[in-house]
Amino acid sequence: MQLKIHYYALMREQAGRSEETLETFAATPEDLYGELTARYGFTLAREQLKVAVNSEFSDWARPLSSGDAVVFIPPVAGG
Amino acid sequence: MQLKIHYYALMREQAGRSEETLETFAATPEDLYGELTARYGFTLAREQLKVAVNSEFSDWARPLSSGDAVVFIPPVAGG
Amino acid sequence: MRFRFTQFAVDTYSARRELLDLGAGGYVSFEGWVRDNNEGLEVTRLEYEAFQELGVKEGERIIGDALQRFPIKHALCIHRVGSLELSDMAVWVGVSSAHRGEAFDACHFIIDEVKHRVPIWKKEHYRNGDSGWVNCERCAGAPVHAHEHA
Amino acid sequence: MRFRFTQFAVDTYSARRELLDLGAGGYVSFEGWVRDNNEGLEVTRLEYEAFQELGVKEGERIIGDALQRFPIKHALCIHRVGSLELSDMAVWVGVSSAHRGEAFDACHFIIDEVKHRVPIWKKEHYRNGDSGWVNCERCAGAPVHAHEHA
Repeated sequence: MQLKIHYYALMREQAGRSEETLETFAATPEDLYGELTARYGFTLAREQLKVAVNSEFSDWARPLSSGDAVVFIPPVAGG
Repeated sequence: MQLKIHYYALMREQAGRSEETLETFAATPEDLYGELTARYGFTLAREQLKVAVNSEFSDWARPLSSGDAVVFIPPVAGG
Repeated sequence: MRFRFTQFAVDTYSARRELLDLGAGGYVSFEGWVRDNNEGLEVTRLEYEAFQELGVKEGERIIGDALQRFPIKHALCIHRVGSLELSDMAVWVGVSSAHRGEAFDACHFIIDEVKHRVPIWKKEHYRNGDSGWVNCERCAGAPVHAHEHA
Repeated sequence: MRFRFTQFAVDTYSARRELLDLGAGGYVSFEGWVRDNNEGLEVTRLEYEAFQELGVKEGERIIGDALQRFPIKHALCIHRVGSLELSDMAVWVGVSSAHRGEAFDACHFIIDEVKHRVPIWKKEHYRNGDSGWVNCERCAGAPVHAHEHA
């Protein structure tokens, strides 16, 4: 299954890229975060993040489909 | 004793003037307001007003001196 | 002076600049606009009149009170006098502070106090031809608007 | 859109005009400014980064929430992204309403919600050469600033 991942802020720096297209067997955002943390060494715990799929907030257990765009959302700090 | 009176807003309209210099025996602002109400028919009760002497809020029982400037202050409505 | 009257449109651009502070992270401003209605009557324009000599003193005291009461950096209030049209700005208040909560609280405090304490009067002109001094004619028990008929 | 991002200085003059309403008697605006310090560190500049596609949706929902919750006329929020200097405006919120209390409450509500819900991140650069993503590096338990040393 092919997914599109965008990285922002601290996670962009830790991943060393702002986006990538990924071949993965991750069934959910939760699985995907585990896989990517193993690869990039993200320091943020899953509990500190939110996740968006196709530009809308999503559940961590939502099944992913090929072509989905996933964004992990670190703690925000607007304003 | 000579006093200077300034009138504002509704009281200016009811007195038909914005200021005047007055010869009076009124000993206090309270006396003065009675005297002027008899002359101009002010519709505001004394309890609705504040009074200023020499551009500072004053007590109604403060003794007036010759040359004092008196302003009666109708209910305000700024903003 | 941190409280002023003006006969002309308030220059909010310049006023805001007076509140800039490298330590300020929040800035709140309030503007009072001339509304087209009040208590069920259609308003067409307003006149503001002030006892300015006392007004600036009392206004300064209000700003001083706000600076004591809230941990803010700067505060300023400018009130218009004269004839105003619909949507014109009647009063402007600006507050800067390190954190936003205090700026909101202080700005709200200042406009509330100004409306209650500063000797300013507002005459409303209505579409039906009447006019009246707000807070005066009605609470005075005088024949409402009657003497003002054109 | 009642929530927008901009790469350039916020044009508050135009933004305010969008809130004009003949029935509005009160207008409250909030500006977030870049402060020269945060939690004891001297800040020299900031970078803001946003997930804009989701950000504008969530921002719109916040404005919608405010319009439902408070009897206001109009509300608008504009957030800057990119590199900002000290005293630059990072965010602007404006609200108009018939009466002032609601404008204060709604404006305060909107900025609080924006800070908590909209996917925007802020990287602070400090005088000592360090830098860090606010809310991230420290609460992540990661070596604070360490990987950011110049």
